[in-house]
Parts: sequence; structure tokens; C-alpha cells
Amino acid sequence: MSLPDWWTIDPNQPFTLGPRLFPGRIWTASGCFAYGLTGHDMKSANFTSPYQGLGAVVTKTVTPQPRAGNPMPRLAETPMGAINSIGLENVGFGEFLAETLPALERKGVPTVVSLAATRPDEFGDMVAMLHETAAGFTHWHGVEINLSCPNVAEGGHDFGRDPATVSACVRAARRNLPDRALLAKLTPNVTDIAELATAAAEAGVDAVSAINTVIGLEVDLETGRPVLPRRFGGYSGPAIRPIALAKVDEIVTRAGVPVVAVGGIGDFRDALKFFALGAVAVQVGTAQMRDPFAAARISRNLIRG
Amino acid sequence: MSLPDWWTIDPNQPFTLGPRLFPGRIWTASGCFAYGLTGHDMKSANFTSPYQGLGAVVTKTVTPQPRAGNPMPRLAETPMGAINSIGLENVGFGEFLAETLPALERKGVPTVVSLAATRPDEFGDMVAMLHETAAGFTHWHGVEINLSCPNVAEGGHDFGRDPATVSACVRAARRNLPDRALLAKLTPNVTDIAELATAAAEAGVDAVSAINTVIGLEVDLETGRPVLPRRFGGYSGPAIRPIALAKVDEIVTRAGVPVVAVGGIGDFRDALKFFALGAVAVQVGTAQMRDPFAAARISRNLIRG
Amino acid sequence: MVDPEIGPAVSCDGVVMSNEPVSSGLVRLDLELDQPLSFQPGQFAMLNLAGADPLVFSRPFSIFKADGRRMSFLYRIVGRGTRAMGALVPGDAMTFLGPLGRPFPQPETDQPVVLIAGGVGLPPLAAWLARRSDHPGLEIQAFFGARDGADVPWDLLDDRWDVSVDSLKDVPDGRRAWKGLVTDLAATSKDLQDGRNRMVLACGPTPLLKAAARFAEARGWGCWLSLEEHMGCGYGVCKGCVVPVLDPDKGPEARRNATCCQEGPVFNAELLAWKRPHRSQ
Amino acid sequence: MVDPEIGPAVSCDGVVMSNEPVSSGLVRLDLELDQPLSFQPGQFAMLNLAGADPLVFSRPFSIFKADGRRMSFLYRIVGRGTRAMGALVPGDAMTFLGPLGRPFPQPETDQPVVLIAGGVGLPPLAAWLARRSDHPGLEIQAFFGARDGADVPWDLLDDRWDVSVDSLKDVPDGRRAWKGLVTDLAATSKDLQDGRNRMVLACGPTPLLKAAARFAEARGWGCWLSLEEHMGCGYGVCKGCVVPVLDPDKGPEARRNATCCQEGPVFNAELLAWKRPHRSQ
Ligand SMILES: Cc1cc2nc3c(=O)[nH]c(=O)nc-3n(C[C@H](O)[C@H](O)[C@H](O)COP(=O)(O)OP(=O)(O)OC[C@H]3O[C@@H](n4cnc5c(N)ncnc54)[C@H](O)[C@@H]3O)c2cc1C
Ligand SMILES: Cc1cc2nc3c(=O)[nH]c(=O)nc-3n(C[C@H](O)[C@H](O)[C@H](O)COP(=O)(O)OP(=O)(O)OC[C@H]3O[C@@H](n4cnc5c(N)ncnc54)[C@H](O)[C@@H]3O)c2cc1C
Ligand SMILES: Cc1cc2nc3c(=O)[nH]c(=O)nc-3n(C[C@H](O)[C@H](O)[C@H](O)COP(=O)(O)O)c2cc1C
Ligand SMILES: Cc1cc2nc3c(=O)[nH]c(=O)nc-3n(C[C@H](O)[C@H](O)[C@H](O)COP(=O)(O)O)c2cc1C
Ligand code: FES
Ligand code: FES
Repeated sequence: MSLPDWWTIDPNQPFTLGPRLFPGRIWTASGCFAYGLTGHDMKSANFTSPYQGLGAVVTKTVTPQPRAGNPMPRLAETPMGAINSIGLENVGFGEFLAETLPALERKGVPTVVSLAATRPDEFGDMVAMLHETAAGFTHWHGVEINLSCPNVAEGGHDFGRDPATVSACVRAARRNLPDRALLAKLTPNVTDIAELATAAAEAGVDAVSAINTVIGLEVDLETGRPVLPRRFGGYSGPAIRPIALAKVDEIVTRAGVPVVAVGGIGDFRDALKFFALGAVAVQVGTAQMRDPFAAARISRNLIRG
Repeated sequence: MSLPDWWTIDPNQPFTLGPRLFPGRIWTASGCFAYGLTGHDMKSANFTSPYQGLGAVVTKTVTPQPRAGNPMPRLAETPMGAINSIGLENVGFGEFLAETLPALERKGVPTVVSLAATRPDEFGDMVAMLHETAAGFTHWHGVEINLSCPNVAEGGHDFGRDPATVSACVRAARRNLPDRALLAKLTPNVTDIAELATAAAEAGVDAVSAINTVIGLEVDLETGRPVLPRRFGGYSGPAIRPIALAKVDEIVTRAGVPVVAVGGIGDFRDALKFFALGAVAVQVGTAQMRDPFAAARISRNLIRG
Repeated sequence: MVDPEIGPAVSCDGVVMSNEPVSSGLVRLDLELDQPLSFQPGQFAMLNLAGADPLVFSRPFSIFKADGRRMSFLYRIVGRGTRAMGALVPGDAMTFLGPLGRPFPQPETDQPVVLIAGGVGLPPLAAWLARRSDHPGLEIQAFFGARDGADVPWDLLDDRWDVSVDSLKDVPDGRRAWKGLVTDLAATSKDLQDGRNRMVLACGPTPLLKAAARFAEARGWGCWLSLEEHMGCGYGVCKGCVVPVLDPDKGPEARRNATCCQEGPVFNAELLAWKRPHRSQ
Repeated sequence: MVDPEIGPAVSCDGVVMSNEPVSSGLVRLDLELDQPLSFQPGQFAMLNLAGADPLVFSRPFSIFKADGRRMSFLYRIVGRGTRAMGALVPGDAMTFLGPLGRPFPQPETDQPVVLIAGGVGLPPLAAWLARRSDHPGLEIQAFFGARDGADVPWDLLDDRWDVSVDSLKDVPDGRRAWKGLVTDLAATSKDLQDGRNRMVLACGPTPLLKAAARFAEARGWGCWLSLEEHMGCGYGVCKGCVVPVLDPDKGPEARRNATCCQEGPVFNAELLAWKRPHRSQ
């Protein structure tokens, strides 16, 4: 349980990302803590709430229109990972803006809004509406544009794999987001993630989030058919951590843009590995699904003393 | 331990791959069973030898010149996988041809020779020499050209990621290999592995082997530095199985070339998952390192009895 | 019927006190949590192995009993997670998140209730029944279905339970079991022929739930079912457990996804969109 | 010295017979294999947990004793694998591959031998010493180094072992320990001052091995060391355990990679290319 000598950061010390000061470096990842409100029903003797020590909640990805998501089953478990095919089920941008984001503001949850769309102008429009409606919010810190959901059928598969698309989406969002942090969440399912990160950096992001899920498949032995109706899903959890570490390292060393690391982080040791490579913050995904206090626990365990 | 109803193949029934009849569908993977000779020193009460029921041993990859490989440590273990950076240490093609392959022939080991090179003509030359020298060998069934070693420094990183390179190397080898099976081993570290498979198919392979290791990294917590001196290594073992299943499925459904599947296969259930997707044979890598009888065991357990 | 109050879920640690078979197919797990917790019958907990390599997803189990810090479960070994649970011995640690989900409703009047439980569907309904023992006026008929006589945890069932079995094998002396489906046992029960309007509460495998819903619908009775959906988080954050339900506010044909873990696992059978499957987008 | 004959390695299953601490830092594991096996002192086995999720790599452990089907090991809990081993109880299953590697040589003449063991380096040399008990003419000095008195498995050491400890803490009554490095204990030992040419066999952490090699070299004595390299397979197929050694056939500056698991773990110190590190290509 002891922290290595090289670790000198206080994860609860505010830090700057683009135009914003974030309250901390341990975040929850998109899609694994809903919209960041459910945690208020969770108690633990060791924490005031799941939000204790959290730098940000990245919301479930919100799309311009509500989505019902993919058919069940949506999850498959492997010995050290999970494969999901939720299909971006979400309430839609309208309801999110009218109800969810104000509720997060009222509850004081530090929030990064995750957005997905199929065209750059949709990103621009959503960001503009956010900027207009939530200009006075003090807990809304940024936007993460999800350029990488492997589960969505309508072309999403290849969407964020092209540096030109990454660039166009980032530009469209950045134009309308002068005073909040802008992050681009990158797909690992490409030959060269550093190229995507460079494109995002040049187009004006304040950081990239890496990685989203790795394309994976599980087979049902009885039937010989894929477990998930859509065949493929997004692989996450401890099994993908070495891949995430490699991708983060590639970005840090080759693209020179701040990286918010995500992929297989379950405890403070896992988080330290990404900080060691130069990540500025980390997100907790699958582990947060298992334990609503996972991120809070990591945050606490990274404090010296 | 029971086999599913859909499984109707006898893994020890000879099957055709290109111009050859292979004695079975369960093989060992390159680099995880050396040159296929060491197994003769291994005994078990349950098997006559580690070769029992093996369709082929794919040799450690051989390069035109001997290679000393990478500095130690060369291995890192994660909870469900291994990261290796052996660096293609091998005796070199000259010694392999003069001593190793004849020994394999004498011992009657069904052999696929794995070759790596940095230029298409080197593949062509090595294959030509094999064809000349080993023309009369009855246990030498094929060549697997390794287009995907992520550990080699001199440009190997990107070598097999370009369909044009895949195509050129396959053509060069195929030209000189009229009567043995030709396989191309593909890297998973690309956006679209089916594209590589298609290139290989068009250039004349009899099958593709998929997948080689996934680029991964592990950090030493104490020092905050990567465990492996070369930072990155090749990630293998159970953790990559869902990725291998996804890549194999992409190839089978989109490229229409026979696939010899490899990636995280440790027992007969794992093997069945790949067969369910349409693989024609499977290779056992990391699991063979743990247990010299792993492939023999899988072969036996897949026989309906 | 009224929905009982449900409080917050608690994340805490537990220590295995005992983990012993109570029948050929059911194991009883008693945990001592590090704090006392109460629950409403029908609620569940997400359990996991403690230590360096927990299961990626915790597993949902209905709460069978709670008494101070002691909490009991009945489970069947079916796969990787429950196999690992089967190997736990007293003193081993587990993680606990619960109680979660919406419980079975409690009757406000003296409307009689029919309980239909199959296999591991027993714990929530046994808990419900135990909770009613302070309410002697209520008429309750309880039916439990198992594979065979050995699969029935006889010592856990008081004599209010009528037992059905798929096979009459291994029924102990002095015990009574009916051969057939538990819903057929209920349908043929004389006690239910008096024409009174009853309430059906059911828990068990999906075919049982569907049969229970048909049984209730045929009689015009209300029916609540506890669904078993695969769960990722158990507390509403992953959308991995959705159940298509009717959305009467939006129109008779409207459907929406309800999370089994948060809006369920107990659903009013009327709301379930079983008949016309929900189309995903 | 002659190299003992080494036979094939056997892959088999074992059942834990006992797994109990023999000192503060050492645990003795006794396995009952499903067949009788013999070994040469210095050889090792690859051990792993049996069952659905074994460690990706088995772990190398020197063989301490073998008697029919019973095989014993001494190990220290240092990481994930040995932690899991520490939790094994009698009846648990393990997988075994061994004996593997080249053993310590056996003297053919009556040249006296010095054994230097540190910590978990004890088992192969204790085995070597036990094997010599039928050879009473041979003069053997044995030195064992531990952290402190509690770390010494006193009951396993016969009185031929001189013990050194880093700290004099916890030395039991009636036992003798010298404070300092075990190689310094050997260097100051009066028994070794008679000018005879000796043979040094050493096993322990790398600093100990280097000190033992210097100790032997300074006296012009031969020296065999058992190296601890991280291993993937243990049987020569992965090249994950290479040790740069001199390649005198190819010239005085020539180096090559030897596999620690197959050509070692016991190496003639003269061959080790420790001084001028081997450059990888
Ligand atoms: C609300 C609720 C209450 C439950 N209560 C009980 C109980 O009291 N006793 C009991 O024995 N079982 C109960 N179950 C079922 C129990 O959760 C599964 O049997 C268990 O998760 C199987 O895990 P496994 O790893 O052994 O099986 P595996 O099949 O190896 O599990 C693989 C994955 O599938 C999921 N899964 C498998 N079977 C089921 C199932 N029937 N329902 C939901 N998820 C499943 C697992 O959670 C896991 O994510 C309940 C399920 C739910 C949803
Ligand atoms: C020939 C040989 C004989 C050995 N004999 C013994 C013995 O009799 N008793 C004993 O306690 N230990 C012995 N060791 C060391 C023992 O193998 C390691 O302590 C053990 O592998 C650590 O595993 P772990 O999972 O607990 O440690 P971790 O550090 O978690 O292991 C991670 C990886 O590093 C490797 N590793 C870690 N430490 C060592 C080490 N010191 N040497 C080699 N590999 C290591 C592991 O095998 C594994 O692959 C021997 C090693 C070798 C090479
Ligand atoms: C159930 C589930 C749903 C997810 N939904 C989203 C999403 O809506 N948007 C997004 O950007 N990432 C989503 N992710 C990806 C995670 O945010 C994260 O990038 C990935 O899971 C790797 O991190 P982990 O290993 O910590 O889970 C989802 C992951 C899971 C497991
Ligand atoms: C130690 C090690 C060495 C390897 N060496 C080679 C090699 O020389 N050539 C090659 O094509 N693949 C090599 N591989 C990759 C394997 O053949 C296989 O493609 C990969 O490990 C995935 O399969 P697995 O999960 O079963 O190990 C090596 C893998 C390991 C673990
Ligand atoms: S299990 Fe995650 S939302 Fe229900
Ligand atoms: S450990 Fe694999 S070659 Fe030695």
C-alpha cells in the first residue's frame, strides 16, 4: 500500500486543463457512472460519497437524439475484462441539457459532458447550446467528444479513425467552447493513435482521453455464435491495461498533448502506472461499475501521508 | 468437458491447406516452442510426447542472419497475459537450414518454418533455398512469413502494416514455394486487418495466421519506468483472446481466406471459439510455454469419444 | 399494494461465516457485514470476491435474510463466479453492495397473495413470507418448484410452502411433493378456487415467470415478477440490464428501456413488453 | 568435477501435502506428485496453480528434497505468484514440470567444497549436501546467510552449516549466528585458510553470487553459481531467460546467450560475461 518515491502529486490539488481548473486528477470514465447522479444513492462508511476526491465525472455519452441502444445481452465477461455493446443508449441532448446538467450543477458534481455525433456540425451545435445554456454553471468543466464508439452501427465504426474527421470535429467544437476544457476521446483501434492525437492537438483540444474500448468478441460455446447480437463489442477492464499504457505512451512521447488516461484502471497502482508515463489525469471505467467508490478510493490512496 | 453439438471435426484428421495435407488442426505457435525439438526431452504419463496429435510446429521465426535478441528482462507478466520483447533471437537461416530443419525431419516433426526479413527479396531467397535443400523432406509442410514482429527495432514496427508490403513479401515467397503451404502471419496492430488479409490472399497465400501479439507496455511501479528496456512488447495470452476472436472474425467474414487462428488459446474451449468462427486450424502460443503438452491436450480433448 | 420505502445502498465488506449446501443444488452463504443493514424482500446485493483479482463484474443475488450484520443468500453454482463462491470458506472476505433495486410490494389490504418460486427464486419470496409472519390475518399460498426432492431445501421451508418437483426422485420420508411445473401446481390448487381476487408474486427462471404472468392474467389478478437479467453494475450506471417495458404515458404502443437493477428487478407484469418484443434502434 | 546425468523432465500433477512456514521468511511446500521422480541437486521445477486460471507463467523453484512421489520446496513470498502459493492448503492441486536445468557438479576427487547459500538459495545446496552424506571423506564447509535469526530455518540445517545474519535479532538460545554477509563469513573462516584448492558452489541473490565469484576468483578456486533469471517457460523454448556467457570457441571477446533454464541455472562462474556486459543487437 505504500506509494513509490517518484510520486509527488496530490491528486486532489486543482490543476489546469486548458481554460479550466479541475478539482482533481481522478475522474470517472464515460458510460460507467451514468450521468453522474446515481452515485448520490450510494453510501459507505469510509467515504462521504462516491464523489469524494473526484476530479470530474465524465457523463455517459449524449447524442443529438435519444437512443434506445442495442438489443440484450449487452455485456459479456471474460476472465479479466468485459465486452460491452450498450450502443450508446442515452436520453438525448435535449433532455440532458434541460434536466441532467442542471441537476449535476445543483448537486455540485464536477462534470465533463461526453458528446457523440455523426457530423462535425452536430458537435458544433451541441457545444454552442451547452455554452449558451450552462454559461453560468460553476461545476461544468469541459466537454469530451467521443470519437470512438465501436458499438454504434451507423458508420460509427470508422468514424474517429480518420485524422481529418478528428480534426474537423474538434475544430467545430472548439469554435464554440471558449471557456471550458475540450477533450477528444480517441479510439485505440487504429494503426497509429499518436497521429489522431496530433490531429486533435492541432485542431485545438486541451487534452485527449485515451483509450476507448478495444474491439473484441466473445463466443458462446454452446451455440458457437457470438454472445453479443452485434457480434463485436468494446473490450475494457484489466485485460486492456497494457494496451492502454502502450497507447498513452505513444501519445505522450510522440504527440505532445496532455493525456487523460483510461483503460483498465482499478486501483491506485494501476493509476500510478499511467501517471508514471506522463498522464495528467486518469479515468476509471469498468472498475467504477463494480464499485461506486472505486475512483474515490483511488483518489484517497494516492494522497501521501 | 463435453463438446458442443455443432463440433463435428476430428482435429487429427488430415486436412488440406494449399498444396499440402497437414496431419492435424492443432499447431504450436511461433516463438513459444522454440524450433520444435526441445519437446523431445519432455515426458508425461498421459501422452507419448508433446507432439502427439500435433498438426504442426511453427518454428521460432528465423531471420537471414543470426540475432542475439533484446536485452533482459524480456518478459513481463500481467494477471491474464504476458508481454514479451525477445527481439527475434534466433540461430539464423544458415544454421537453421543446415541443422535444425534436418533434425526436425529426422524426428518426424510436422513443421512450418517461420521466416522474417526486412525486404521481400530476402523472403524470396530464403524460401528458394528451403525449396532447394528440403525438397525431399516429408514433414516440412509449409512456411509462415512473419510480417508482424512488434519487437524488432529496425523498422519492423511498421513493416507488416502496409498491404503493399504484405503483398510484395507474399509474392516473393510464393514464387519460390510451389509445393508447400504458404501462410502470412498478420499483425493485429492495424486499423483494418481484413485489408491485410485480402492483400495476402490476392498475392497467393494459402492461409493467414492471425494474430501476432498486440503492442503492450507494463510499468514498474517502484521506478516508474517501463519494465522492458525497449518500453513496448508483444502482449499475448488469455487477455488478448477477445481481440484475436474479433480479428479472426473480421478476416473470415470480409477477406475470404482460410485463417489459422492464434491468440490466447489455452484449452480446448478456447480453441473451439475460433473454430466456431470458421478458423481452419489453431495455434497455441503462450499456453505452450507453460505446458509442453498444452497443444497435445487440446488436440485430444477435441476428439469426440 | 404499496411500494416499501427504499433507502440508500451501502458498499461494504463482509466476512464469510458459513457457506454450506442446503440441498443438492442450493448453497447458503452467510456473510457478516461490517455494518448492520436492513432490506426489503425482493432486493438484491452485488457480491464479489475480495482481494487483488475480483470478478470484473460483481454478481447479483437476492437477499434471503438479514439480522443485524448477518446477511444470508441462497445460490446455485452455475458458472465461473458462483464456482469461485462455492470455494469460499469461513473467514474469507467478500465485497458487498446493497440492498439494491425495488422490492416486492406489500399488500395494504387483506388481499390474499400467491407466491410462486422456482429454484434460486426462493430467497426473495421466502424473505417476503417471513416478513408477513407478524401479519397473521393475511392469506398466503406459497408454491415452490425444484428439480427433485434432493434439490429442495426442506429445512428452510416452513409448512406453508407447497412443493413441486420435475422428478419425484429423492423426496425424503415425511415430506410431500407434487410432480409437475410449479405454476401447474398453483393452477390446480383447491385453495385458489374461491374466486377471490389475488395478487401473484413470482421469482424464478424466465419460463416460470412467463407462466406465472399467464396464470395471473387468466384470472385477472395482479402480478409482480422478479426478473433475472445479466447485470454489469447493479446500481443503474451501465445500462447493461435493460428490460423493454411499456411506456403508457407516451401511448399504448410506446416502449422504453427500464433498468432491471434500478427500476426492477421486481416489475408489474402488466408493464413488461414481453409479447411484442422491443426493437432496438 | 563431473556433470551428473540428467534425464527427461516430466509434466505431471501434484497435490499439496503441507505448506507451512519453516522460518519467518521461508515456507516449505510438500507436494505429492502423481509419479515418483528423482532429481540432481541444483535442478528446479516449474510450479503453477491448477484449475481454470493458472498463472500465465509457471514459477521456477529449486528442488529441496525428493522421496518417491513426495517433492519438497522452500520458497519466499515475494509477489503475486508466491502469494497465491502461500494460500494453498493440503489437498489443493498444482501442476509440476521438472526436474529441469543443469545441476551443481559433483566432485570426482576429494577436493573440498565450499557451499554458500543465501535465503531461498538454500534448497539446492542443502540438497547437494544431503546427497553427499554417503561420501563421508569429502570435506565440505557450508555457509548460509539470512536476514536475522527468525529468518533461519534452524531445524532444516544440520550442524554443518555456519549461519550469518544481517541482523542478530531473534537468534534462538543455543544457536550461533555471525553478523555480516555470508561471503564475508566464508572469507574469514579459519577452516578455509589451509591453502588447499577448493570448489565453491553458491546460490542466492545476485549480489551474493557476485561476491562468491570474487571470493573464489581471488583464491584461484573453481566456482559454480546458480542464477536466478526471470523465466517464461523453464524448458528452453521462449528465450526469455538468457544470460550472456563467454563463447571461447569463437574467440576471447565473443559472447553468446545461454538460456538460464536449460544451460543453467548452474553456470561455471568463469563463463559468465558479467564484467563486460553483453550488448544486444
Ligand atoms: C436480481 C437478481 C437476483 C438474483 N438472485 C439470485 C439468487 O438469490 N441465487 C442465485 O443462485 N442466483 C441469483 N441470480 C442469478 C445469479 O446472479 C447468477 O446465477 C450469477 O450471476 C451467475 O454467475 P456465474 O459467474 O456463476 O455464471 P456465468 O454464466 O459464468 O456468468 C457470466 C456472466 O453472466 C451473468 N449471469 C449468468 N447467469 C445469470 C443469471 N441467471 N442472471 C443474471 N446474470 C447472470 C453473470 O452475472 C456474469 O456477468 C440473481 C440474478 C439477478 C439479476
Ligand atoms: C532456477 C530458479 C530457482 C529458484 N528457486 C527458488 C526457490 O527455491 N525458492 C524461492 O523462494 N524462489 C526461488 N526462485 C525465485 C522464484 O522463482 C521467484 O521468487 C518467483 O518466481 C516469484 O514469483 P512471484 O509471482 O511471487 O513474484 P512476481 O515478482 O510477482 O513475479 C513476476 C514475474 O517475475 C518473475 N520473478 C520474480 N522474481 C523472480 C526471481 N527472483 N527469479 C526469477 N524470476 C522471478 C516471476 O517468475 C514472474 O514471471 C528461483 C528462481 C529460479 C530462476
Ligand atoms: C458499459 C460501458 C459503457 C461505456 N460507454 C461509453 C460511452 O458512452 N462513451 C465513451 O466515450 N466511452 C464509453 N465506454 C468506454 C469507457 O469510458 C472506457 O474508455 C473504457 O471502458 C476503458 O476503460 P476501463 O477499462 O476503465 O473500462 C464504456 C465502457 C463500458 C464498459
Ligand atoms: C515469448 C514469445 C515469443 C514469440 N515469438 C514469435 C516469433 O518469433 N514469431 C512469431 O511470428 N510470433 C511470435 N510470438 C507470437 C505468438 O506466436 C502468437 O502469435 C502470440 O503470442 C499470440 O498467441 P498466444 O496468446 O497463444 O501466445 C511470440 C510470442 C511469445 C509469447
Ligand atoms: S446492471 Fe448496470 S444499469 Fe443495471
Ligand atoms: S525460460 Fe524460456 S527459454 Fe528459459
